[in-house]
Parts: sequence; structure tokens; C-alpha cells
Amino acid sequence: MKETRLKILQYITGIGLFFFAGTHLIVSHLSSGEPASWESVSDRAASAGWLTLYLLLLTFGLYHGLHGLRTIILEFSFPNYAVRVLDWALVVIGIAIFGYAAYIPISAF
Amino acid sequence: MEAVHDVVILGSGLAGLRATVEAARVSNDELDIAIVSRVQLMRSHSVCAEGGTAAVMYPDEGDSLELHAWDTVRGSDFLADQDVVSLFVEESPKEIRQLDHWGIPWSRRPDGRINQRPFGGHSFDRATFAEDKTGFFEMHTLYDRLQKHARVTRYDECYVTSILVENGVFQGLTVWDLTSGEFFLIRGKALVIAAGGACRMFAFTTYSLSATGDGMAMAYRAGLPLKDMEFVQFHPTGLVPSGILITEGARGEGGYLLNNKGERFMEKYAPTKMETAPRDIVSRSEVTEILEGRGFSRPDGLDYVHIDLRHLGADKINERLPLIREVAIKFAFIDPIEQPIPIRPAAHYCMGGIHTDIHGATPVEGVWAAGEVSCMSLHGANRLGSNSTAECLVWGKITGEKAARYVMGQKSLAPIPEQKVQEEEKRLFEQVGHGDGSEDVFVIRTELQQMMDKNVAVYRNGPDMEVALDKIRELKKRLEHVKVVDTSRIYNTNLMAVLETTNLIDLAEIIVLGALTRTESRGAHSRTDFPNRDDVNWGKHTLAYYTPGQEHRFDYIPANITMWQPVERKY
Amino acid sequence: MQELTFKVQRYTPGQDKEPYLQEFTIPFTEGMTVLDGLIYIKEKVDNTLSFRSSCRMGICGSCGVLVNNFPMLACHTPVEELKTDRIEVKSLPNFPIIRDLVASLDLLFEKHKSIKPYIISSDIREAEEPTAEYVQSREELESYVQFAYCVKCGLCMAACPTVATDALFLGPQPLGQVYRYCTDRRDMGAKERFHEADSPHGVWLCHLAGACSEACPKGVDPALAIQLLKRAMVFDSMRLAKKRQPVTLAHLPVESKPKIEVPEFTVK
Amino acid sequence: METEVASSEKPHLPNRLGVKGWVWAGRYTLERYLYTLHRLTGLGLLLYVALHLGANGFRLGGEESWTSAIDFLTNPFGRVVEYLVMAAFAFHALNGGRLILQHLGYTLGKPKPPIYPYVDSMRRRRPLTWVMLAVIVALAIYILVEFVT
Ligand SMILES: Cc1cc2nc3c(=O)[nH]c(=O)nc-3n(C[C@H](O)[C@H](O)[C@H](O)COP(=O)(O)OP(=O)(O)OC[C@H]3O[C@@H](n4cnc5c(N)ncnc54)[C@H](O)[C@@H]3O)c2cc1C
Ligand code: HEM
Ligand code: SF4
Ligand code: F3S
Ligand code: FES
Repeated sequence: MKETRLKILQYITGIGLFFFAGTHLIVSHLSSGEPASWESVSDRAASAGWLTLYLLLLTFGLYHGLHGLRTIILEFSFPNYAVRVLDWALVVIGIAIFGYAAYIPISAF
Repeated sequence: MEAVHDVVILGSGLAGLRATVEAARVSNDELDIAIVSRVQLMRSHSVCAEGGTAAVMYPDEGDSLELHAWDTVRGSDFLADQDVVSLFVEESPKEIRQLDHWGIPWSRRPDGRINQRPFGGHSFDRATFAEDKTGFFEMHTLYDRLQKHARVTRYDECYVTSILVENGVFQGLTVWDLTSGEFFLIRGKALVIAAGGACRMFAFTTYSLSATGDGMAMAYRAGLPLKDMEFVQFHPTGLVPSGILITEGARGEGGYLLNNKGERFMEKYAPTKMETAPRDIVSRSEVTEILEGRGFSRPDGLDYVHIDLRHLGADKINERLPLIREVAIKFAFIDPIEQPIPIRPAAHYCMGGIHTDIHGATPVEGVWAAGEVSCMSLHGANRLGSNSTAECLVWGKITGEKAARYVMGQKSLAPIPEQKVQEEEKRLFEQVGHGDGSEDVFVIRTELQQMMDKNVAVYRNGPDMEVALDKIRELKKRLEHVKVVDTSRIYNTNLMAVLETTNLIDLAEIIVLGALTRTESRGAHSRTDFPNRDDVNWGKHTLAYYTPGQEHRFDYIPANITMWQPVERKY
Repeated sequence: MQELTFKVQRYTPGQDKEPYLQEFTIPFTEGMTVLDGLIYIKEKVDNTLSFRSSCRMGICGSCGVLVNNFPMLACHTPVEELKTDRIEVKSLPNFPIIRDLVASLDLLFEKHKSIKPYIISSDIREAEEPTAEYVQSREELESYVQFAYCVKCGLCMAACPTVATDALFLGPQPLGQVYRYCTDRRDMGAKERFHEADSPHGVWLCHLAGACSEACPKGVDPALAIQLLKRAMVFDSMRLAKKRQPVTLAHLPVESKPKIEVPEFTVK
Repeated sequence: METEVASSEKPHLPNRLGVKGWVWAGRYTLERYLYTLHRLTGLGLLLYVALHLGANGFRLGGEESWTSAIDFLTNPFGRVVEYLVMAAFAFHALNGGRLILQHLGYTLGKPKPPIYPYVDSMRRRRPLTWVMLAVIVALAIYILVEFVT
């Protein structure tokens, strides 16, 4: 059951995001100090822990967001043959963004 | 335009759906079956059936087929054909089990087996029920099951205007598709008529608005005789003022009937059975109470008595009679847990119908009839509650099977009755469809209904019915000058009302003529000028024949007595 | 309240390009329903008005319309309940208009059919030639009977925001019936129906807007059925579902009570 | 003439609400509008993520380019956007939690034969939903206070 499995992932990534994105947001937007300064950013990029968190966050966020987007697009009465095209398009977009976005922190590691 | 099918089923009530499923089943989906209904299939009047379906399910707990047969025969005031009754009691338990296997939510006993409740005139608790929505659940179980059969073509909202028969052979139906406005012919090799009853000729009735006796009237005009039309059942508990039914199950579960003094008046009329006496008796008792001043009066004349459920308690009412509670709150602003419900007798069932043999076959080759539209005669002069849904299932099955087997015996189609179709289309859209008439169909219909309520009701008498007859003939004349304002062919309910009213008036005439001739009181036909049953002269069925351009012709055939000779009917 | 102002949607194909609202003023009588109002208009004011009705007791499901911007059964709505004397009646949204207040529900019926809404039995012989009834406990009955209350009126479909955009979405009524049948112990067809519900326009396009349950006039609660269906499907796809025992037939009790007496036959 | 075919042939007027129905459809209470809000916040967050990832590219240009880009965050408009993202996240996260639970049938109660007047499962659980909304609002206010100070 393909759709069911995809949706289970949507839930799991949702729960994951709750923690990862939550931490990320609190650390980088709410904590005192200058979380977004070049130093802080570079510091975090140098730590394996933070790097893992970022990559997980990125994976989960991309899956969750793009699957969510897919759901909405499907609702415009997407016929079945077009769904496959859509799916592949989203996969390609997802991988491209992932490659680009993962390269940045990894390159600084 | 025309459509061709093997078997055509007219009507999608319990009988029609059951027949369709059976025809598809016995033919292994090889026959091309059409089901035609003036409403969307699952909206048929049968969904209103509330109380239960009679069947002998517990022979080891005291019930027996003979007992069910005896109750039915006695209930019918000894007019039922007893061979028909025998077949019926044997088949109905099978139908209960069949529906169980098809998914109906029958109410259950604590041990997980099917529950049954007491019903009027039955000596054993044998009304199988699904809460108080029995007909509804049966309909939807059958409708759902129908979805399994791929070769069934459905004609939802197609109003059949005539049944075409030539030289005693079925040709087809002329149909007006309400949603597209098309008028066309459906040809078929066999027809099952399951088009329901006709009590919408009364104003205060439990019937759906769509049950206007079309099937009976069309069959009659096609040359099929109608049997025992004068027997119209009045249900004792129609909710005031709408006429919506308060199920007999409410009394079966222990509800009391009370007059304005708070007395359980059934003590006087049926001391052993009390509230669960047969319907004709309870209805007469209520009318007597009201006439003798022990009812409650209303300015609109709908005087009433009470049915009191309070002592049953909230739990039992919510579990066993949820629909009754909902209906009472919605339509009378009364919660039966806290207040008694105002009720009075309401026109409820046509014992009469298309004359058929024991297997539902009509005198025309290739045509069967089942359900309320037919009269085999199972109910005689008075139907027992819960026997009708059972009848629909039993004869739905029988006729569906017979029709399918008939067609599988390599029958050919009758030739196209080109001319008849054209004439019918003309009758509909040209003759009736003019806007310059002087009469309003809704006025005519209301006058008919009010007159029937007044003159052809629970108690009848000669002079009243003479007045009724005159009125009917007057209305019939006036209907010829009716105006149809609506000019569209699509969903023209104005024109539809004209067709319905034509049918109702024809049937009303037959009812009144039959009732006038029958100079006795039997079952639901109760004449104050002839208060006794007359087995010597009237132990027979009335048959009415259509004779174009002339008076209706009446004939009589004896009731088929195979088990019990008539005796006095006491409860 | 003495008088009611009805604003009724009118549209006759071939005559009108667009639906429009027509205003009628009619007398109020106590206990009258929206359907009574429409019937009054039809019979006394304008014979050309078209709408559906049959049972007039809220059980046949014919008369679904949009009353003051909420889907309702016209016959099941006493005017008093609306708490206003201005009543706007339109045909159900998300369904094509046939004429005036009459909407085409064909799409609903087709979708309903597509989910195999009937008992799929493992023992075909017994299912078609019953020998006895199946036993069903109270809990088993209660697990589905609420969903069997559905009158197929389509109000839920008119309410659902996903149906509003997606013509292919199965929708609350069919999905609710998927669960109704899958959870019935007499049925063994869960897999087949899960397959239908797993399509891109199936159960996962329900985002729990809850409007379906809010609009449902018969207390069916399709939203609940759908969420329970999702759970069943999630468990099934993760192979966590418990295996269900097939139903058992009722056994005849050992003891039997004496028969009630029947009068002797008097004809031989 | 089969109805399946005929239905598509008949010239009936389509009457689908379309996207308009997400925004306003009639007198519905809470959940139908939470649905819209969840969707809006989801899309908003996705948009933000996209921009955010794009902006991250400035890091490749070294400290200077990053700092100038990040300056945006300190101007009032940037602050408002940042706040909205935080608030949207708070809503989407908590409501998402509710949805996950309820989509799987939890907290909704068991089916039972309806008793008139009918109360559906959503309505029965609505108090919980209101509590959730209250928490979201409290969070949003808390974040606002944090932001201002
Ligand atoms: C309120 C109420 C409660 C009842 N409760 C019980 C009960 O508890 N137990 C019991 O045993 N009996 C009960 N009955 C009686 C029983 O319900 C009916 O006798 C039975 O349902 C009739 O079913 P039917 O299939 O013969 O016809 P119906 O259900 O009336 O169906 C008639 C069909 O014919 C179609 N039709 C009619 N005219 C045309 C036309 N011109 N063109 C096309 N189609 C047409 C209609 O669309 C419909 O589909 C009750 C009756 C009423 C009124
Ligand atoms: C914080 C944790 C999050 C949780 C718990 C969560 C939960 C959910 C859930 C359960 C859904 C499915 C809703 C439905 O099908 O009805 C959903 C949809 C969605 N989410 Fe999230 N989400 C979270 C974060 C995010 C983030 C960070 C984004 C942005 C990238 C996002 C974007 C979306 C989108 C676009 C949808 C589709 C909305 C729709 O179908 O209406 N979510 N979310
Ligand atoms: S679930 Fe409720 S609203 Fe939907 S069709 Fe069934 S009865 Fe009507
Ligand atoms: S309204 Fe629609 S989105 Fe789901 S809960 Fe009901 S089906
Ligand atoms: S007329 Fe039957 S539900 Fe309204």
C-alpha cells in the first residue's frame, strides 16, 4: 500500500521535525547571544552532532514538506498518469535541493 | 430512443431490489437486467418501514410455522389465501438469514443471536428488527449488495408512465427520465412490477410522498385486474399532525395507549392482547374513543389520543426506538422520554393490488408482481404488522427468480409498439403539457385527499361513500382541464403531479366502488351499516377489470381455504 | 414569526445561463419544516419550482439542500431550528445542478459502488445458501452499526473541503462505508477495499476537516470512520494488524421450550 | 443507456466549490478552518525553508557575504517574518501532533450507536482542541515577548 507507507513517513518526519526543527528554531532564533553570527554558525558546523542534526532536519523537512505539497497538488484532480510524473519531479527536486543544501554545512565541516 | 434488456424490474423498494438481486444471482450475471425507479434507487418508500419483519426464527422456543400461519389467517379475517400463507411462513425465515449474511445489522440478543420483538396480532415475539429502522437497513443492505452485480443497469429517477401489453404479452415500459427530460421505451422479455402502494390518496398517511400507486394504476390500464382494493389499512399510531409513523414496535416494546382520562382504553376492546391487538381493531378503538369524546381535540380536526412510552425508560427508548424519539422531537417537539406522543389512525397499507397467483405471476405472460403493489392474497382483509416487509422479501425473491428463469428459457422480444409509444408521449407532453387549463392539480389532489380522509376512513358507510364516488367523478372531469405551468421536460414535478393524481383518482374510484359493493365488515373494511362479517356471501376476493371507455367491471373469486375454516375473530 | 422569507435557487437548463435566487414570502405555521415551506411555494405560489423529497421523515435522504449556507435535509429541519425568518435554500455544492434545487448525486453513487460496499465472504456457499444466522456480539454490532446509519444523502460530500476541489477524491461517504464493511466480522474483503482506499485520491486526502461529521444528519460520523480506517490501514501495512477470527454460525440451543398451541386444521 | 455514461453526458451545471471552499464554505465550526490554517502554515513553512536554504548559500561566499545577508534578520521586516515563522511553526507543530493522533483514530473515542441529538466525535473532543489552541496562543505570545525583549 504505497500511499499508506508514504503517509506513515509523513507522520514520522512530522514527529522528527517536532524535535529537530524545534531545537533548531530555539537555538537559532530564540536563544540569547548571536546564534546567527558567522562564529556561531561556523562553530556549529564544525561539530559532528550539529551536522548530523542539520542533515536529519534537512531530510525530514524536505520529505515532509514535499510530500505535503504533493498532497495539495493531488487535490486538483490530478489524473493517475500524471501522478507518476509528479512523483518523479518531486523526487528529483528533493534530491537536488538536498545535494545543494547538504553541501553547505558539509563543506564547512 | 429505446433501451433493450432481458428482465425489467419496475420499482426499487424492498420487493424490487430483492427481485433484481435474485434475477442477477440465479442467472450468474448473464442476464441483462434493468431496474427502474421514479426516485433514486435507495430512496424508495420501503426505507420508512420501522418496526420489524416477521419470521419464525425460534421453533425451539415455542414458535412454529403453523402458529405464524394461524396468526396471519386470523389477522386477515379469514380472507387470506391459505396456500399463500403456508408458502410465506416457510420462506420468510430464510430471507432473514440471507440478509444476515449480506450484512444487515439485525438487533441481537445477549447470546449474539437475532432478536425478535412482539408485534400486533402475533402470538409469539417474532418481529425481527434492526432497531426501529428495519426497512431502512433492509433496503440499504439490498442496495449495497446490488452493487456487486455488474450487469444491472439502473434507471434512477425515471418515471414509468405506462406498461405496454399486447395480446397478453409484455412489450415494454414507456419511461420519462426526469433528470435528462428524455422520453423513451424500455423493452424487455420479462417484467416484475414492484411499484408499491397507493395510500397517498389520503391526506393523513404514513406514506412517503412518492408512493402514489402508479404501479397499480398502470397495470390496471394495461389490462391486469386489481384485487381486494377496498381493504386499506389504517395504522393506529400516526404522529399528529404530520402522519409520520410511530412504529407498532412502540406498542410491542410495551407502550400504552391512553385517552384523555389517562385510561388504557384497549382494555375494553381487546382485553387479552391489549395494545398489541391487530391494527384494524386498535384503529377502530381509537376512533371510537375520539368519537365518544375521550380524545384530545385540535382546531384542525386531527383529534388524537396518546401513546405513552415514558415508563419504558430512556435507555430502552434510545436503544430500541431511537428513530421514534428523533422523529417525535423533530416533528412534534416532544421527547417521548418525558411526554406522551399524540397519535391517531393514519392510512398505511393497501392490502389489495395486482391480482397474481401464488408465485406472483399475473395473467399476462412475462409479467410478475411483488410487494405491496401485488395481491396474492397474503394479507386478506387486514395485514399483520411486520408481515409486509417479509412479503416483499419472499416474493421479491420468487418473482426475480421466476422472471430470470423465464427469460433464460430463450424468450424473444415482443415487437416494438411504435405507435403506442408515440401516443403516450403525446399524452404526456402535449395533452397534459398545456398551460391554458383552468384547474390546479394541487387543489384537485388536496380535495381528493381530504375527501378520502373524511368519507373512506376507518369506519365507512353507504351514504358517505356515495358522496365520495360523486366527488371522485367530479375531480376526474376537472383533471381533464388541468393546467401545467411548467414547460420544461427536466424534473418537471408539476407534470408529474398530474400523472400521479390521475393514477390516484382512478384507484380511489376502484376502492370506493369495491367498498360500496362489499356489504359486510371484514378486517380493515368496517361498515357501520353492515357491522358483521358475512362469510356466506363475502368470503371472496374482489377483482376489478379495466374496460376502456366504460365503467369498471367487477368480478369475484373465492378465498382459498386450505387449513382453517373461518371462525369468530376475538382477541 | 408570522412570515418567512424564502430565497430559493432557481435554474432551468436551456432557459437560464446561471442559477439565481428568487424570493418568496410565505406564512409561517408552527412546526413547519424547510421542506414544508418548499412544498407550500410549489403548490400555492410557483408550480414550476423543482426539488426532491420522498419520505418527509428524514430517512430516505432525498431532500439534501444548502440551507443558510449549511447542508441539511430540508424535511429534517424545522424552521424554528434555524432561529431566523430569512431562509436561503440552494442546491448542494460540489454536485452538478440538474434543475433548481435538484443536484446530481451520480458521482457519489459511482464512488460508493467502487469500494465494494457488500459483504465479501470467505465461505461463499454459506453466504448464498444460509444454514443458520451468524452470531454477533453487542460489541461487534456496535463497532459498525453507527456507520450503517448512512442514508447516502451526500451532505457530507457537500461539506468536505477536499471534495470541493478534487473531483476524484473518494469522499467521506464512500470512505466511511469502506470502514463500515471492513470492520464487520462477517466480511473478509478488507484487503480489496484497502486497495481502493489507498489510491492517490483515496483515504489520505482526508485531512480531518470534520465538516462531514458536522453536516451528517444521521449521526454517522464519517470522520471517525475514516480515521479508524486510516489506523487499520497503517497497522495493516506495517503488518501489525491482529488476525481476525472468522464468524461462527449460531448453534441451536440444547433445550427446547414447549410449542405454543395452534388450533387444529379444520380443512382436510 | 447506462446512467454511468449518461451522467457525464447530461448537460448539468457543475457546482464545485473549488479552492474557495477552503477559505469559506458555510457555518462550520473549528476543524474545517484549522484544516485551512494547517495547510497555510505548512505551505508558508515550506516557502520559508526554501528561502532559508537559498540564503544559506551566502555562507559559501565567506563571512562577509553571510553577515550582510543575515543583517536582513535584524531589520524590522525580517523580524516580523521571523516571528511569523515561529508562530506558524508553533501552530503547525502542535496541530500536526493532534492530527497525527486523530488520523490514527486516537482520542476520538469508539463508535457507538448515535443517540439524538447527535454529537460526533470531533465535537465531543473539541474541548481538547480548544486547549491545544490556547497553548498555541500562549506560545505565540511567549515568543512575541521573547522577540520584543
Ligand atoms: C411508515 C411505514 C412503516 C412501515 N413499517 C413496516 C414494518 O415495520 N414492517 C412491515 O412488515 N411493513 C411495514 N410497512 C409496510 C412496508 O414498508 C411496505 O409495504 C413495503 O415497504 C412496500 O415495499 P415495496 O417494495 O412493495 O414498494 P415501495 O418501497 O413503495 O417501492 C415502490 C417502488 O416503485 C417505484 N415506482 C412507483 N411508481 C413508479 C413509476 N411510475 N415509475 C417508476 N418507478 C415507480 C418507486 O420509485 C419505488 O422504488 C410500513 C409502511 C409504512 C408506510
Ligand atoms: C513540527 C513538526 C511538524 C509536524 C508535527 C507536522 C505535522 C504534519 C502533519 C501531520 C501533516 C499532515 C496533515 C494532513 O494530512 O492533514 C502535515 C502536513 C504538512 N506539513 Fe507539516 N508538520 C511539521 C512541520 C512541518 C514543516 C517544518 C513544514 C515545512 C517544510 C511542514 C510542511 C507541511 C506541509 C506543506 C503539509 C501539507 C499540508 C496539507 O496537506 O494541507 N510541516 N504536517
Ligand atoms: S455519511 Fe451522513 S451525510 Fe454522508 S451520505 Fe451518509 S448520512 Fe449523508
Ligand atoms: S470533511 Fe473531508 S477532509 Fe476528511 S474528515 Fe471529512 S472527509
Ligand atoms: S424527504 Fe426523505 S430525507 Fe427528507
